[in-house]
Amino acid sequence: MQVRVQAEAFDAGAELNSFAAGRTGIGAVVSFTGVVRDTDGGLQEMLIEHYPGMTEKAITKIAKEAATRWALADVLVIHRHGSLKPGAPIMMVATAAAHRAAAFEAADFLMDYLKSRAPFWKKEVTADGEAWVAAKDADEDALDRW
Amino acid sequence: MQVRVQAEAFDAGAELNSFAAGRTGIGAVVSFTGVVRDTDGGLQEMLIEHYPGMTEKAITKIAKEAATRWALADVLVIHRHGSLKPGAPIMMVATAAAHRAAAFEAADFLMDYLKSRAPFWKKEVTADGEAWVAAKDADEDALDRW
Amino acid sequence: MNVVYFAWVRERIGLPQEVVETEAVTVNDLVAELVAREERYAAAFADTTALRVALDQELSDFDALLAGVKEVAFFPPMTGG
Amino acid sequence: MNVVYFAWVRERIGLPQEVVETEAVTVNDLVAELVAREERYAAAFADTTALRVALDQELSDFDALLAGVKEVAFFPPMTGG
Repeated sequence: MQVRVQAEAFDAGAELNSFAAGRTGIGAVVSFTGVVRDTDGGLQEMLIEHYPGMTEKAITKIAKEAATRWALADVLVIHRHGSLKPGAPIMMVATAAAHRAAAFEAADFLMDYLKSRAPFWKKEVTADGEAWVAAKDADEDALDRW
Repeated sequence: MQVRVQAEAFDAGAELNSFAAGRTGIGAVVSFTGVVRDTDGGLQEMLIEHYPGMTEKAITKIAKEAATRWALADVLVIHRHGSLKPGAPIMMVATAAAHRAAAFEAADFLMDYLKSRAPFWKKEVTADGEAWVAAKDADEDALDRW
Repeated sequence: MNVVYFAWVRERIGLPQEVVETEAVTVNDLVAELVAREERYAAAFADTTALRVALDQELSDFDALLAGVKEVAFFPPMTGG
Repeated sequence: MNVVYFAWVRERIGLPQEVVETEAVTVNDLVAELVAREERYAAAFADTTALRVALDQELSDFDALLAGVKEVAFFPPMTGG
Protein backbone atom coordinates (compact mmCIF):
# COMPACT_ATOMS: atom_id res chain seq x y z
CA MET A 1 0.00 0.00 0.00
CA GLN A 2 1.40 3.36 -1.04
CA VAL A 3 -0.02 6.68 0.18
CA ARG A 4 1.56 9.97 -0.87
CA VAL A 5 0.40 13.49 -0.02
CA GLN A 6 2.48 16.05 -1.86
CA ALA A 7 2.58 19.55 -3.31
CA GLU A 8 4.57 18.38 -6.34
CA ALA A 9 2.96 17.40 -9.63
CA PHE A 10 3.01 13.71 -10.54
CA ASP A 11 2.99 11.81 -13.83
CA ALA A 12 -0.14 9.61 -13.81
CA GLY A 13 1.08 7.38 -16.65
CA ALA A 14 4.48 6.79 -15.07
CA GLU A 15 2.80 6.09 -11.72
CA LEU A 16 0.42 3.62 -13.37
CA ASN A 17 3.28 1.78 -15.05
CA SER A 18 5.43 1.58 -11.96
CA PHE A 19 2.41 0.48 -9.88
CA ALA A 20 1.57 -2.32 -12.33
CA ALA A 21 5.14 -3.45 -13.02
CA GLY A 22 6.64 -6.69 -11.80
CA ARG A 23 3.50 -8.22 -10.35
CA THR A 24 2.48 -11.83 -10.83
CA GLY A 25 -0.99 -13.23 -10.29
CA ILE A 26 -2.85 -10.03 -11.11
CA GLY A 27 -5.29 -9.70 -13.99
CA ALA A 28 -6.66 -6.19 -13.53
CA VAL A 29 -5.38 -2.71 -12.80
CA VAL A 30 -7.82 0.19 -12.43
CA SER A 31 -6.73 3.80 -12.13
CA PHE A 32 -8.64 6.98 -11.42
CA THR A 33 -7.09 10.37 -12.06
CA GLY A 34 -8.84 13.48 -10.76
CA VAL A 35 -8.17 16.61 -12.80
CA VAL A 36 -8.74 20.29 -11.97
CA ARG A 37 -11.89 20.96 -13.97
CA ASP A 38 -12.58 24.32 -15.48
CA THR A 39 -16.25 24.32 -16.41
CA ASP A 40 -16.50 27.72 -18.04
CA GLY A 41 -12.95 28.80 -18.76
CA GLY A 42 -12.87 31.23 -15.82
CA LEU A 43 -10.84 29.21 -13.33
CA GLN A 44 -7.40 30.66 -12.68
CA GLU A 45 -6.24 28.37 -9.91
CA MET A 46 -7.41 25.67 -7.53
CA LEU A 47 -6.04 25.94 -3.98
CA ILE A 48 -6.08 22.74 -1.96
CA GLU A 49 -5.68 23.00 1.79
CA HIS A 50 -5.12 19.91 3.89
CA TYR A 51 -4.52 18.84 7.49
CA PRO A 52 -0.93 17.61 7.62
CA GLY A 53 -0.60 14.50 9.72
CA MET A 54 -4.28 13.64 9.67
CA THR A 55 -4.35 13.44 5.87
CA GLU A 56 -1.96 10.49 5.58
CA LYS A 57 -3.65 8.76 8.52
CA ALA A 58 -7.13 9.17 7.07
CA ILE A 59 -6.10 7.98 3.59
CA THR A 60 -4.22 4.99 4.99
CA LYS A 61 -7.30 4.03 7.01
CA ILE A 62 -9.49 4.20 3.89
CA ALA A 63 -6.97 2.17 1.85
CA LYS A 64 -6.77 -0.48 4.59
CA GLU A 65 -10.55 -0.68 4.67
CA ALA A 66 -10.55 -1.28 0.90
CA ALA A 67 -7.93 -4.03 1.31
CA THR A 68 -10.18 -5.68 3.91
CA ARG A 69 -13.25 -5.60 1.71
CA TRP A 70 -11.72 -6.72 -1.59
CA ALA A 71 -8.99 -9.15 -2.60
CA LEU A 72 -6.41 -6.62 -3.75
CA ALA A 73 -2.77 -7.13 -4.63
CA ASP A 74 -2.02 -3.46 -3.93
CA VAL A 75 -3.40 0.07 -3.61
CA LEU A 76 -1.85 3.41 -4.56
CA VAL A 77 -3.16 6.83 -3.51
CA ILE A 78 -1.49 10.12 -4.45
CA HIS A 79 -3.13 13.44 -3.49
CA ARG A 80 -1.71 16.89 -4.10
CA HIS A 81 -2.20 20.04 -2.07
CA GLY A 82 -1.30 23.68 -2.74
CA SER A 83 -1.89 25.65 -5.93
CA LEU A 84 -3.00 23.74 -9.05
CA LYS A 85 -3.75 24.99 -12.53
CA PRO A 86 -6.81 23.96 -14.61
CA GLY A 87 -6.18 20.61 -16.28
CA ALA A 88 -3.58 19.54 -13.71
CA PRO A 89 -3.95 16.13 -12.05
CA ILE A 90 -5.11 16.59 -8.44
CA MET A 91 -4.92 13.02 -7.32
CA MET A 92 -4.94 9.43 -8.43
CA VAL A 93 -5.84 6.05 -7.05
CA ALA A 94 -4.83 2.72 -8.52
CA THR A 95 -5.85 -0.80 -7.55
CA ALA A 96 -4.41 -4.13 -8.66
CA ALA A 97 -6.29 -7.40 -8.27
CA ALA A 98 -6.68 -10.87 -9.73
CA HIS A 99 -10.19 -10.01 -10.92
CA ARG A 100 -11.67 -6.93 -12.53
CA ALA A 101 -14.69 -6.53 -10.24
CA ALA A 102 -12.49 -6.16 -7.14
CA ALA A 103 -10.21 -3.65 -8.87
CA PHE A 104 -13.15 -1.54 -10.11
CA GLU A 105 -15.17 -1.61 -6.91
CA ALA A 106 -12.20 -0.87 -4.66
CA ALA A 107 -11.14 2.12 -6.79
CA ASP A 108 -14.71 3.46 -6.78
CA PHE A 109 -14.92 2.97 -2.98
CA LEU A 110 -11.57 4.71 -2.44
CA MET A 111 -12.74 7.73 -4.45
CA ASP A 112 -16.03 8.02 -2.56
CA TYR A 113 -14.25 7.95 0.78
CA LEU A 114 -11.39 10.24 -0.25
CA LYS A 115 -13.98 12.83 -1.36
CA SER A 116 -15.70 12.98 2.02
CA ARG A 117 -13.36 11.53 4.64
CA ALA A 118 -9.87 12.76 3.78
CA PRO A 119 -9.16 16.25 5.16
CA PHE A 120 -8.76 18.30 1.99
CA TRP A 121 -10.58 21.51 1.13
CA LYS A 122 -10.72 23.03 -2.34
CA LYS A 123 -10.92 26.73 -3.11
CA GLU A 124 -11.48 28.07 -6.62
CA VAL A 125 -9.83 31.29 -7.71
CA THR A 126 -11.49 33.14 -10.61
CA ALA A 127 -11.40 36.72 -11.87
CA ASP A 128 -14.39 37.34 -9.55
CA GLY A 129 -12.45 36.27 -6.47
CA GLU A 130 -12.02 33.19 -4.34
CA ALA A 131 -14.67 30.68 -3.23
CA TRP A 132 -14.53 27.48 -1.20
CA VAL A 133 -15.97 24.50 -3.01
CA ALA A 134 -19.05 23.30 -1.10
CA ALA A 135 -19.36 19.62 -0.27
CA LYS A 136 -22.22 17.98 -2.15
CA ASP A 137 -24.93 15.98 -0.41
CA ALA A 138 -24.48 13.46 -3.23
CA ASP A 139 -20.89 12.88 -2.12
CA GLU A 140 -21.98 12.10 1.43
CA ASP A 141 -24.84 9.94 0.13
CA ALA A 142 -22.39 8.02 -2.07
CA LEU A 143 -20.87 6.48 1.07
CA ASP A 144 -24.12 4.63 1.70
CA ARG A 145 -23.40 2.52 -1.37
CA TRP A 146 -20.71 0.62 0.51
CA MET B 1 -13.35 7.71 -29.69
CA GLN B 2 -10.28 5.59 -30.36
CA VAL B 3 -10.43 1.83 -30.98
CA ARG B 4 -7.28 -0.13 -31.72
CA VAL B 5 -6.95 -3.88 -32.27
CA GLN B 6 -3.32 -4.86 -32.59
CA ALA B 7 -0.75 -7.63 -32.16
CA GLU B 8 1.87 -5.18 -30.86
CA ALA B 9 2.42 -4.50 -27.17
CA PHE B 10 1.34 -1.11 -25.86
CA ASP B 11 2.49 1.13 -22.99
CA ALA B 12 -0.52 1.61 -20.71
CA GLY B 13 1.00 4.60 -18.90
CA ALA B 14 1.93 6.40 -22.11
CA GLU B 15 -1.54 5.66 -23.52
CA LEU B 16 -3.17 7.02 -20.35
CA ASN B 17 -1.13 10.22 -20.53
CA SER B 18 -1.77 10.85 -24.18
CA PHE B 19 -5.49 10.07 -23.73
CA ALA B 20 -5.78 12.57 -20.84
CA ALA B 21 -3.59 15.30 -22.33
CA GLY B 22 -4.86 18.59 -23.65
CA ARG B 23 -8.46 18.26 -22.53
CA THR B 24 -10.46 21.03 -20.91
CA GLY B 25 -13.65 20.57 -18.93
CA ILE B 26 -12.87 17.05 -17.71
CA GLY B 27 -12.51 16.16 -14.04
CA ALA B 28 -12.07 12.40 -14.14
CA VAL B 29 -10.11 9.81 -16.11
CA VAL B 30 -10.58 6.10 -15.38
CA SER B 31 -8.42 3.39 -16.91
CA PHE B 32 -8.64 -0.36 -16.81
CA THR B 33 -5.71 -2.51 -17.87
CA GLY B 34 -6.21 -6.24 -18.31
CA VAL B 35 -3.09 -8.32 -17.70
CA VAL B 36 -2.29 -11.94 -18.62
CA ARG B 37 -2.75 -13.62 -15.26
CA ASP B 38 -0.70 -16.59 -14.25
CA THR B 39 -2.48 -18.10 -11.26
CA ASP B 40 -0.11 -20.92 -10.45
CA GLY B 41 3.10 -20.14 -12.29
CA GLY B 42 2.43 -22.71 -15.00
CA LEU B 43 1.26 -20.45 -17.83
CA GLN B 44 3.72 -20.27 -20.72
CA GLU B 45 1.71 -18.21 -23.13
CA MET B 46 -1.74 -16.78 -23.78
CA LEU B 47 -2.95 -17.01 -27.39
CA ILE B 48 -5.68 -14.58 -28.36
CA GLU B 49 -7.64 -15.27 -31.52
CA HIS B 50 -9.99 -12.67 -32.95
CA TYR B 51 -12.32 -12.07 -35.88
CA PRO B 52 -10.66 -9.39 -38.01
CA GLY B 53 -13.16 -6.87 -39.26
CA MET B 54 -15.89 -7.79 -36.80
CA THR B 55 -13.66 -7.01 -33.82
CA GLU B 56 -13.29 -3.30 -34.57
CA LYS B 57 -16.99 -3.05 -35.46
CA ALA B 58 -18.12 -4.75 -32.27
CA ILE B 59 -15.85 -2.65 -30.04
CA THR B 60 -16.88 0.57 -31.78
CA LYS B 61 -20.53 -0.34 -31.25
CA ILE B 62 -19.92 -0.95 -27.53
CA ALA B 63 -17.98 2.30 -27.17
CA LYS B 64 -20.75 4.24 -28.94
CA GLU B 65 -23.32 2.68 -26.62
CA ALA B 66 -21.26 3.86 -23.62
CA ALA B 67 -21.08 7.37 -25.08
CA THR B 68 -24.88 7.34 -25.41
CA ARG B 69 -25.46 6.25 -21.83
CA TRP B 70 -22.94 8.49 -20.06
CA ALA B 71 -21.67 12.04 -20.55
CA LEU B 72 -18.17 11.19 -21.72
CA ALA B 73 -15.53 13.45 -23.22
CA ASP B 74 -13.79 10.47 -24.84
CA VAL B 75 -13.27 6.70 -24.83
CA LEU B 76 -10.17 4.67 -25.65
CA VAL B 77 -10.09 0.91 -26.23
CA ILE B 78 -6.95 -1.05 -27.11
CA HIS B 79 -7.07 -4.85 -27.41
CA ARG B 80 -4.23 -7.12 -28.42
CA HIS B 81 -4.35 -10.44 -30.22
CA GLY B 82 -1.70 -13.08 -30.88
CA SER B 83 0.79 -14.53 -28.42
CA LEU B 84 1.14 -12.84 -25.02
CA LYS B 85 3.38 -13.69 -22.10
CA PRO B 86 2.24 -13.81 -18.44
CA GLY B 87 2.16 -10.32 -16.96
CA ALA B 88 1.75 -8.64 -20.37
CA PRO B 89 -1.08 -6.12 -20.82
CA ILE B 90 -3.85 -7.67 -22.93
CA MET B 91 -6.04 -4.64 -23.30
CA MET B 92 -7.01 -1.34 -21.80
CA VAL B 93 -9.98 0.97 -21.73
CA ALA B 94 -9.94 4.59 -20.65
CA THR B 95 -12.80 7.02 -20.17
CA ALA B 96 -12.70 10.78 -19.63
CA ALA B 97 -15.65 12.71 -18.19
CA ALA B 98 -16.57 15.81 -16.24
CA HIS B 99 -17.68 13.67 -13.29
CA ARG B 100 -16.22 10.58 -11.68
CA ALA B 101 -19.39 8.46 -11.63
CA ALA B 102 -19.73 8.62 -15.42
CA ALA B 103 -16.06 7.76 -15.96
CA PHE B 104 -16.21 4.78 -13.56
CA GLU B 105 -19.52 3.38 -14.74
CA ALA B 106 -18.67 3.69 -18.42
CA ALA B 107 -15.31 1.93 -17.96
CA ASP B 108 -17.00 -0.87 -15.99
CA PHE B 109 -19.69 -1.18 -18.68
CA LEU B 110 -17.10 -1.28 -21.47
CA MET B 111 -15.23 -4.09 -19.74
CA ASP B 112 -18.37 -6.16 -19.18
CA TYR B 113 -19.33 -5.86 -22.84
CA LEU B 114 -15.82 -6.38 -24.21
CA LYS B 115 -15.62 -9.63 -22.21
CA SER B 116 -18.73 -11.13 -23.74
CA ARG B 117 -19.53 -9.24 -26.96
CA ALA B 118 -16.20 -8.57 -28.68
CA PRO B 119 -15.00 -11.53 -30.79
CA PHE B 120 -11.86 -12.59 -28.95
CA TRP B 121 -11.04 -16.08 -27.73
CA LYS B 122 -8.28 -16.88 -25.25
CA LYS B 123 -6.26 -20.06 -25.16
CA GLU B 124 -3.83 -20.89 -22.38
CA VAL B 125 -0.63 -22.77 -23.12
CA THR B 126 0.94 -24.65 -20.21
CA ALA B 127 3.42 -27.51 -19.91
CA ASP B 128 0.35 -29.81 -19.94
CA GLY B 129 -0.83 -28.51 -23.32
CA GLU B 130 -3.27 -25.99 -24.68
CA ALA B 131 -6.78 -25.20 -23.44
CA TRP B 132 -9.40 -22.70 -24.54
CA VAL B 133 -10.54 -20.43 -21.74
CA ALA B 134 -14.24 -21.11 -21.07
CA ALA B 135 -16.63 -18.17 -20.87
CA LYS B 136 -18.02 -17.73 -17.37
CA ASP B 137 -21.74 -17.52 -16.68
CA ALA B 138 -20.86 -14.64 -14.37
CA ASP B 139 -19.52 -12.67 -17.34
CA GLU B 140 -22.78 -13.12 -19.24
CA ASP B 141 -24.79 -12.31 -16.10
CA ALA B 142 -22.72 -9.13 -15.60
CA LEU B 143 -24.42 -7.64 -18.68
CA ASP B 144 -27.73 -7.62 -16.81
CA ARG B 145 -26.31 -4.91 -14.56
CA TRP B 146 -26.64 -2.35 -17.36
CA MET C 1 -21.67 -18.00 -48.87
CA ASN C 2 -18.49 -17.57 -46.87
CA VAL C 3 -18.51 -19.59 -43.63
CA VAL C 4 -15.85 -18.86 -41.01
CA TYR C 5 -14.94 -20.66 -37.80
CA PHE C 6 -13.06 -19.52 -34.71
CA ALA C 7 -11.43 -21.03 -31.62
CA TRP C 8 -12.37 -24.67 -30.91
CA VAL C 9 -15.02 -24.65 -33.64
CA ARG C 10 -12.23 -23.95 -36.13
CA GLU C 11 -10.06 -26.64 -34.57
CA ARG C 12 -12.79 -29.30 -34.63
CA ILE C 13 -13.76 -28.59 -38.19
CA GLY C 14 -10.12 -28.30 -39.17
CA LEU C 15 -10.28 -25.17 -41.25
CA PRO C 16 -10.75 -21.44 -40.66
CA GLN C 17 -13.15 -20.77 -43.50
CA GLU C 18 -14.77 -22.19 -46.56
CA VAL C 19 -17.20 -21.26 -49.31
CA VAL C 20 -20.47 -23.18 -48.96
CA GLU C 21 -23.07 -23.51 -51.70
CA THR C 22 -26.36 -23.70 -49.90
CA GLU C 23 -30.10 -23.11 -50.18
CA ALA C 24 -30.44 -23.01 -46.38
CA VAL C 25 -33.13 -20.58 -45.22
CA THR C 26 -32.01 -20.18 -41.59
CA VAL C 27 -28.77 -20.60 -39.68
CA ASN C 28 -30.19 -23.80 -38.18
CA ASP C 29 -30.77 -25.15 -41.70
CA LEU C 30 -27.16 -24.40 -42.60
CA VAL C 31 -25.94 -26.13 -39.45
CA ALA C 32 -28.04 -29.20 -40.33
CA GLU C 33 -26.49 -29.33 -43.80
CA LEU C 34 -22.96 -29.07 -42.40
CA VAL C 35 -23.60 -31.67 -39.69
CA ALA C 36 -24.85 -34.10 -42.36
CA ARG C 37 -21.59 -33.75 -44.28
CA GLU C 38 -18.96 -35.22 -41.99
CA GLU C 39 -18.28 -36.28 -38.42
CA ARG C 40 -16.02 -33.29 -37.73
CA TYR C 41 -18.92 -30.90 -38.37
CA ALA C 42 -21.18 -32.99 -36.15
CA ALA C 43 -18.53 -32.73 -33.42
CA ALA C 44 -18.29 -28.96 -33.78
CA PHE C 45 -22.07 -28.40 -33.82
CA ALA C 46 -23.03 -31.07 -31.26
CA ASP C 47 -24.42 -28.43 -28.90
CA THR C 48 -25.39 -25.19 -30.59
CA THR C 49 -26.38 -23.65 -27.22
CA ALA C 50 -22.61 -23.59 -26.57
CA LEU C 51 -22.08 -21.67 -29.83
CA ARG C 52 -22.57 -18.15 -31.10
CA VAL C 53 -23.24 -17.06 -34.66
CA ALA C 54 -22.53 -13.80 -36.47
CA LEU C 55 -24.09 -12.81 -39.80
CA ASP C 56 -22.01 -10.36 -41.81
CA GLN C 57 -20.02 -9.60 -38.65
CA GLU C 58 -23.02 -8.82 -36.44
CA LEU C 59 -24.02 -11.16 -33.60
CA SER C 60 -27.23 -12.97 -34.49
CA ASP C 61 -29.00 -16.20 -33.56
CA PHE C 62 -29.64 -19.65 -34.99
CA ASP C 63 -33.21 -18.87 -36.02
CA ALA C 64 -32.08 -15.96 -38.17
CA LEU C 65 -32.70 -15.92 -41.92
CA LEU C 66 -29.74 -16.17 -44.28
CA ALA C 67 -31.27 -14.23 -47.20
CA GLY C 68 -28.73 -11.69 -48.44
CA VAL C 69 -26.04 -12.78 -45.98
CA LYS C 70 -22.52 -13.01 -47.39
CA GLU C 71 -20.59 -14.26 -44.34
CA VAL C 72 -21.65 -16.58 -41.53
CA ALA C 73 -19.31 -17.07 -38.54
CA PHE C 74 -19.53 -19.77 -35.88
CA PHE C 75 -17.61 -19.57 -32.62
CA PRO C 76 -17.81 -20.33 -28.90
CA PRO C 77 -18.84 -17.64 -26.38
CA MET C 78 -16.31 -14.83 -26.49
CA THR C 79 -13.62 -14.45 -23.87
CA GLY C 80 -12.12 -11.03 -24.50
CA GLY C 81 -11.10 -8.37 -22.04
CA MET D 1 -5.16 22.07 24.27
CA ASN D 2 -4.17 22.79 20.68
CA VAL D 3 -7.11 23.99 18.56
CA VAL D 4 -6.70 24.09 14.77
CA TYR D 5 -8.93 25.51 12.05
CA PHE D 6 -9.13 24.83 8.34
CA ALA D 7 -10.68 26.35 5.21
CA TRP D 8 -13.39 28.97 5.85
CA VAL D 9 -13.39 28.24 9.60
CA ARG D 10 -9.74 29.32 9.65
CA GLU D 11 -10.55 32.39 7.56
CA ARG D 12 -13.48 33.49 9.74
CA ILE D 13 -11.56 33.06 12.96
CA GLY D 14 -8.49 34.62 11.39
CA LEU D 15 -5.87 32.18 12.55
CA PRO D 16 -4.83 28.61 11.77
CA GLN D 17 -4.31 27.42 15.31
CA GLU D 18 -4.10 28.48 18.93
CA VAL D 19 -3.53 27.03 22.38
CA VAL D 20 -6.72 27.17 24.47
CA GLU D 21 -6.83 26.75 28.24
CA THR D 22 -10.16 25.11 28.94
CA GLU D 23 -12.09 22.95 31.39
CA ALA D 24 -14.63 22.06 28.67
CA VAL D 25 -15.95 18.51 29.04
CA THR D 26 -17.28 18.04 25.49
CA VAL D 27 -16.57 19.53 22.08
CA ASN D 28 -19.87 21.42 22.35
CA ASP D 29 -18.68 22.95 25.64
CA LEU D 30 -15.48 24.09 23.98
CA VAL D 31 -17.45 25.61 21.09
CA ALA D 32 -19.65 27.51 23.59
CA GLU D 33 -16.55 28.92 25.30
CA LEU D 34 -15.05 30.03 21.98
CA VAL D 35 -18.33 31.56 20.74
CA ALA D 36 -18.58 33.59 23.98
CA ARG D 37 -15.15 35.08 23.36
CA GLU D 38 -15.55 37.18 20.20
CA GLU D 39 -17.81 37.77 17.24
CA ARG D 40 -15.43 36.06 14.79
CA TYR D 41 -15.80 32.77 16.70
CA ALA D 42 -19.58 33.20 16.77
CA ALA D 43 -19.45 33.69 12.98
CA ALA D 44 -17.35 30.56 12.47
CA PHE D 45 -19.49 28.36 14.75
CA ALA D 46 -22.91 29.81 13.84
CA ASP D 47 -24.06 26.45 12.47
CA THR D 48 -22.14 23.46 13.80
CA THR D 49 -24.16 21.10 11.57
CA ALA D 50 -22.13 22.64 8.72
CA LEU D 51 -18.89 21.76 10.54
CA ARG D 52 -16.83 18.69 11.24
CA VAL D 53 -14.54 18.06 14.20
CA ALA D 54 -11.47 15.85 14.59
CA LEU D 55 -9.94 14.86 17.93
CA ASP D 56 -6.26 14.00 17.77
CA GLN D 57 -6.60 13.68 13.99
CA GLU D 58 -9.54 11.26 14.04
CA LEU D 59 -13.01 12.35 12.88
CA SER D 60 -15.33 12.67 15.87
CA ASP D 61 -18.53 14.52 16.80
CA PHE D 62 -19.61 17.49 18.86
CA ASP D 63 -20.91 15.38 21.76
CA ALA D 64 -17.52 13.72 22.21
CA LEU D 65 -15.58 14.05 25.46
CA LEU D 66 -12.33 16.02 25.47
CA ALA D 67 -10.63 14.14 28.32
CA GLY D 68 -7.06 13.28 27.26
CA VAL D 69 -7.38 15.03 23.88
CA LYS D 70 -4.35 17.07 22.82
CA GLU D 71 -5.58 18.50 19.50
CA VAL D 72 -9.04 19.57 18.38
CA ALA D 73 -9.62 20.53 14.74
CA PHE D 74 -12.64 22.33 13.28
CA PHE D 75 -13.35 22.45 9.56
CA PRO D 76 -16.12 22.35 6.95
CA PRO D 77 -17.11 19.10 5.22
CA MET D 78 -14.14 17.81 3.25
CA THR D 79 -13.87 18.24 -0.50
CA GLY D 80 -10.97 16.03 -1.52
CA GLY D 81 -10.60 13.73 -4.50
